[in-house]
Amino acid sequence: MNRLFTAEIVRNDPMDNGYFALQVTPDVEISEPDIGQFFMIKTGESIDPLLLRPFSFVDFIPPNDKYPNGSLMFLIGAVGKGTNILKHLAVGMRLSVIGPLGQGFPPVASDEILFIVAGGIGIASVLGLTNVNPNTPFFYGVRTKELIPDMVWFNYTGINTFTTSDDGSIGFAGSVLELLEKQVSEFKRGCGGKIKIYACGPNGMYRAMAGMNLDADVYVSLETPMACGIGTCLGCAVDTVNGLKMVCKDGPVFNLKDIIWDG
Amino acid sequence: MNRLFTAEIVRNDPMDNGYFALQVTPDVEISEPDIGQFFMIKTGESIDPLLLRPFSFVDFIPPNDKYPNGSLMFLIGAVGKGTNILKHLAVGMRLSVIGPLGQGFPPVASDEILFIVAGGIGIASVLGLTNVNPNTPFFYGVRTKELIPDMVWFNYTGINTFTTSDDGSIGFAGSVLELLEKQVSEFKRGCGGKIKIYACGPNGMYRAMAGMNLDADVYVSLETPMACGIGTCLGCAVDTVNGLKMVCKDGPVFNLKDIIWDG
Amino acid sequence: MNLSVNIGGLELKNPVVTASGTFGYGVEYAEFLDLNLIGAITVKGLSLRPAKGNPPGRVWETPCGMLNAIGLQNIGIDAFIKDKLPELRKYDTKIIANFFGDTIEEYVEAAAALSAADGVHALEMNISCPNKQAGWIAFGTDPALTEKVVTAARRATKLPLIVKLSPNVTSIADMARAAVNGGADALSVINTITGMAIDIETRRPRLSNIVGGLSGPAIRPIAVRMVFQAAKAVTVPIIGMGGIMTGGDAIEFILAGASAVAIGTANFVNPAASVEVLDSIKDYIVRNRIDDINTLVGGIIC
Amino acid sequence: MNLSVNIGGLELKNPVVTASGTFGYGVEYAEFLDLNLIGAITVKGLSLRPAKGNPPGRVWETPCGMLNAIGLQNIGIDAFIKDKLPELRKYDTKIIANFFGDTIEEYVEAAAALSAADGVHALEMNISCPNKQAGWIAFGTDPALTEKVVTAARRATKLPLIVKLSPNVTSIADMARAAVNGGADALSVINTITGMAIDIETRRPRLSNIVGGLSGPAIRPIAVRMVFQAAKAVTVPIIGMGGIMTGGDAIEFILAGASAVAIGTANFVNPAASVEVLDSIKDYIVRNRIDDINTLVGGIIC
Ligand SMILES: Cc1cc2nc3c(=O)[nH]c(=O)nc-3n(C[C@H](O)[C@H](O)[C@H](O)COP(=O)(O)OP(=O)(O)OC[C@H]3O[C@@H](n4cnc5c(N)ncnc54)[C@H](O)[C@@H]3O)c2cc1C
Ligand SMILES: Cc1cc2nc3c(=O)[nH]c(=O)nc-3n(C[C@H](O)[C@H](O)[C@H](O)COP(=O)(O)OP(=O)(O)OC[C@H]3O[C@@H](n4cnc5c(N)ncnc54)[C@H](O)[C@@H]3O)c2cc1C
Ligand SMILES: Cc1cc2nc3c(=O)[nH]c(=O)nc-3n(C[C@H](O)[C@H](O)[C@H](O)COP(=O)(O)O)c2cc1C
Ligand SMILES: Cc1cc2nc3c(=O)[nH]c(=O)nc-3n(C[C@H](O)[C@H](O)[C@H](O)COP(=O)(O)O)c2cc1C
Ligand code: FES
Ligand code: FES
Repeated sequence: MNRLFTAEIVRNDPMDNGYFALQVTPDVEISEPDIGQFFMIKTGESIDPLLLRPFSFVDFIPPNDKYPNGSLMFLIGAVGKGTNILKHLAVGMRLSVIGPLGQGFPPVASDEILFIVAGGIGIASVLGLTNVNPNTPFFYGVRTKELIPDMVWFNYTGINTFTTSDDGSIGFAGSVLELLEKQVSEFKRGCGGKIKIYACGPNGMYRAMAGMNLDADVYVSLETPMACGIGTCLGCAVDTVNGLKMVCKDGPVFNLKDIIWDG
Repeated sequence: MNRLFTAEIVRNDPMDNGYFALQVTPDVEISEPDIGQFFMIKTGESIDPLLLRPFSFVDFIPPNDKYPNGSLMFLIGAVGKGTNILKHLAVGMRLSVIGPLGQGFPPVASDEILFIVAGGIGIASVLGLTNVNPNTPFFYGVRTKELIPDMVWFNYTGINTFTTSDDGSIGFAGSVLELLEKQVSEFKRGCGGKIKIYACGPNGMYRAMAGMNLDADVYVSLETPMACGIGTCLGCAVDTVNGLKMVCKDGPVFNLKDIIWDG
Repeated sequence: MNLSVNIGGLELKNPVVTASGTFGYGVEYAEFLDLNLIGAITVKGLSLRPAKGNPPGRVWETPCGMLNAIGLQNIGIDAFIKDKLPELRKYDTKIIANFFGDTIEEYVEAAAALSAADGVHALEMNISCPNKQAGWIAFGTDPALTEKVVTAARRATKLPLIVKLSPNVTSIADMARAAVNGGADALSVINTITGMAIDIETRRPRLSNIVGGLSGPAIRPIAVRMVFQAAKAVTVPIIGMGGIMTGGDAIEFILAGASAVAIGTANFVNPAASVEVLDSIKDYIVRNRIDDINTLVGGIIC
Repeated sequence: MNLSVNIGGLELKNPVVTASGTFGYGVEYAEFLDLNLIGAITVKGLSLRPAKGNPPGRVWETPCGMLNAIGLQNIGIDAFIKDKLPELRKYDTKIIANFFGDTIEEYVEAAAALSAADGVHALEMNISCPNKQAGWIAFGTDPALTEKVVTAARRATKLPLIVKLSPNVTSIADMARAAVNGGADALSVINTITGMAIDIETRRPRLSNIVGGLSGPAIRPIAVRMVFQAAKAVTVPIIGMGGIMTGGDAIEFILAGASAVAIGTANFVNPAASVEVLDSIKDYIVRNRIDDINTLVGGIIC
């Protein structure tokens, strides 16, 4: 199946906190994406911004009566040129999209327990995991309460969430990793067993996790600037113990212990 | 008064034929513009297109209760990058504008009779003249009937219009200049008197007029690519018998006999 | 209607080729377009041994353009011949092998190795990548050295030899003449222009290599000018490139003097860009009643 | 918080100046901004005699940029001194007179005439306009000639002498060194990059001069790179320019090594751009707790 397609905007709702929820329906059949995979989206007609922008999808709704090719949901932070244009595009407009791209989160074995960690907008890449793993503890760190997107939009209301905020305005006051560490060691002391941690957040969070002694298989979703999204420009390189890897093709999900953090 | 201002879009109506009618209200008081003057308008937030675009205004509605700083009406053809973006901007958005700019059409003396000539989208620059000169014969040439904009928008419904079309689909079949020439000589044979002709259309029309023996003072509104619109970049030069002139500052309205057509 | 062009002995069914480094090894794009439709595929720049390229921090978007400092990462000529060429041979299109070396000897050896391979139809010699350092840069900016390295490579191959020029020079005409004097059958004009960008929050360069190559629509006016100047200076055919996004852009290069055009950065924006450009070139020549695209080459009226 | 910078003897209250040819003779902009606020006004390039410039077909927009081939139309030094300077003297800002000549003698004469005028605070020598033909171009591209013409102009003035470099060269570092060897107190980097555009319907160049100078955001990555390279090559202060639209863009140039920045094409997009850039620079240095803007110059961390 050709991964280049056009999709119509069927919903594009700004939230108060700078995030927006975008739903598109492809004009043709697309492959069902895995959680952690992503799509490159052209944020308008202009040649500035020139390049497509990478976005993880939150949810793929399979083909149905209303949307014969299904529909894709995105949660996006308006942080720069492209996202601010995308945010204002009207329902009914068509976008050029490539995807699904890259390697998503690996499956969780039956003898493994999954912990999910999201930092800030990183929630967009891992929220979908709660679909397949409904009771999984979901650690979600934000700077402050207002930065939490309106989850209702995604029909994710029954998640087992441990929220933390830097300023204590919601949930546990402090770092999401602090809480994670506590829960993981509690779990180890309690029932025990193999733990997998799937995380998406800023690089600083990953570095901190790499320095922690988590006794778990940690997979993280990396972000780098991208040009092609399909492994040909060689622009999105990341240094790993197995040599340079392309985030768009070999990732964006990597085993944390493989990543080499320098500088 | 500072000629740099922002203005809010209060109406932006596409027409079937690619034209659109744009009405904006300035956020501050602006000078009342003369017919034939123009405004430079930024067609969106993007740096591509980079430069502002020049547009004649069709009408200026003086300050009133609804619009304390009055409002400006434009008739615009969606021909390229900038105009196609402008066409899709939503009511409520603000545009950066410079104007009024340049020299409009000179006043008509009491012993002079005015004839107005518009070719295609050129109508935007001269339509306003019918306001001050209500019974003036208005010669309007189009390629085909469908290219006539919806005049109702501008409340210009009672104009003494002589329409011509290249394909005969409306009015006189043939060139607008043919009809003009006929009417001018008829007028000369009849009541007689001094004639002024104010025209706006493509350069080809002006060249043809320059070659005709019209026995009238002909003023035309020129178009050239522009960068600054205020006479400083020296980009919009036109060759005249008085040396190079700047269309944005010395024009856009020039006496036809002063223009040197080469090439 | 004839669309075929001859690029220094390389017969192309139409003038649209892909630019090196922006189309992988070609095969990756089979999913997005019918590779049989385009004139030629130029593959990622190849070296004798696999090359690792620069550390991360390799691409950055700029106004209407992008900077890259990939640093010529590639799988090496042997792996290309073994793993990619057999796949490419299945398509009815021409394969242009872009290559580089660190020394004259490496250029010669690379040219010879690629010429011996089944399925390589022409060589494109990259003497102009802004991501390589020091001495290397001189191959692409010093006419005497250019002539020397081209002369050497010329002796190592019987295939059409296309030399890709650097735009980072005072006179592209001098460079074009030097390459032709060295035996180039055709020229590619232009490679990327050296640029840089700085993150004002961290105060660090956006690219690990500090500087990188600017490509995309931003550079098109510069590229068109250089094609025009190079075409005036030499008689060999030119492949024009630099910011081509549409068929109209391609026609601009052809009028300026290019016999073929390469689609580069546009492939990232739209992986099917090359066929869309081709279709739109066809529309233009039909609309303008042109029988043979070659009559349009250098057709600018000054 | 210190914003003042010293450009080779020219004391500016802040580092924001306007770029020659994009701000008329300054006075035209009094309506749009308080001219007292900006560091300096650089006026349109002046010559001994009034110059007519190129025929119409002088500007054309390109992706994120524009081409111009004004051809240095100006009212001449005498008219500038008589008609514009008295008006400019009313403002508390510095006036930089940009000038050019066709021969070394004309450069010398122009420098002398402007130096004698009351209200000119510095000279900016344009050796780099891509709209002039033939021999003239060599002043801006041949280091030996650059040094020669700068040396001659240097003797003709006691004012700070800023030399404006052409980006159309292989090595901006060599050009910077040549200008400094000739006696330049400071450098302006960069002038426009030569480009062209063709109307594919008429097949004619968009500019009567065929080629013109590319400016605007499109060229910013190239300009930043050249400022970086020039700043490494010489110790005199640099006025950085090329596509600056925002305060962030200006900071990028300062980090690359510019002591001041010039706002060019942005003035067309927004006649008040220079003060807006200045305000945003102030925000940045407040936010980053910088006491003296001079500590930011060349502050890139590589
Ligand atoms: C695999 C992947 C999945 C992503 N999923 C999501 C998602 O689901 N939701 C979401 O809101 N964002 C996601 N992002 C980040 C998103 O791509 C960037 O926020 C976006 O590209 C910024 O575009 P812009 O034009 O608005 O910003 P720009 O104007 O280009 O830049 C604004 C800021 O964003 C940073 N930036 C630019 N490009 C990238 C990039 N590719 N990655 C990271 N930072 C960048 C710049 O450093 C700059 O500070 C993802 C990124 C990757 C690589
Ligand atoms: C004084 C003046 C008054 C004008 N008044 C009106 C008006 O009231 N209504 C209206 O619809 N148009 C008017 N125009 C023309 C209008 O400015 C152009 O159509 C517009 O700039 C095109 O912008 P674009 O980005 O859509 O096109 P682009 O993508 O820039 O170009 C599309 C086409 O338009 C042509 N073009 C580009 N810029 C100009 C220009 N400045 N003048 C003429 N042609 C140009 C190009 O040659 C090209 O073929 C006026 C022009 C001038 C100079
Ligand atoms: C990411 C990237 C990688 C490139 N790699 C190469 C290369 O390996 N060899 C080469 O000769 N040119 C390389 N180029 C230059 C292009 O082939 C082309 O000359 C240049 O990008 C200008 O064209 P464009 O603006 O259409 O991209 C590369 C360009 C980009 C953007
Ligand atoms: C319309 C125009 C006219 C210019 N005229 C001159 C000039 O007379 N002398 C000069 O030294 N530079 C001239 N320049 C170059 C600018 O001063 C500046 O160096 C260049 O435009 C890059 O900056 P920018 O991208 O911010 O415009 C001109 C530029 C433009 C766009
Ligand atoms: S973005 Fe091009 S290789 Fe990953
Ligand atoms: S548009 Fe700048 S002088 Fe007329």
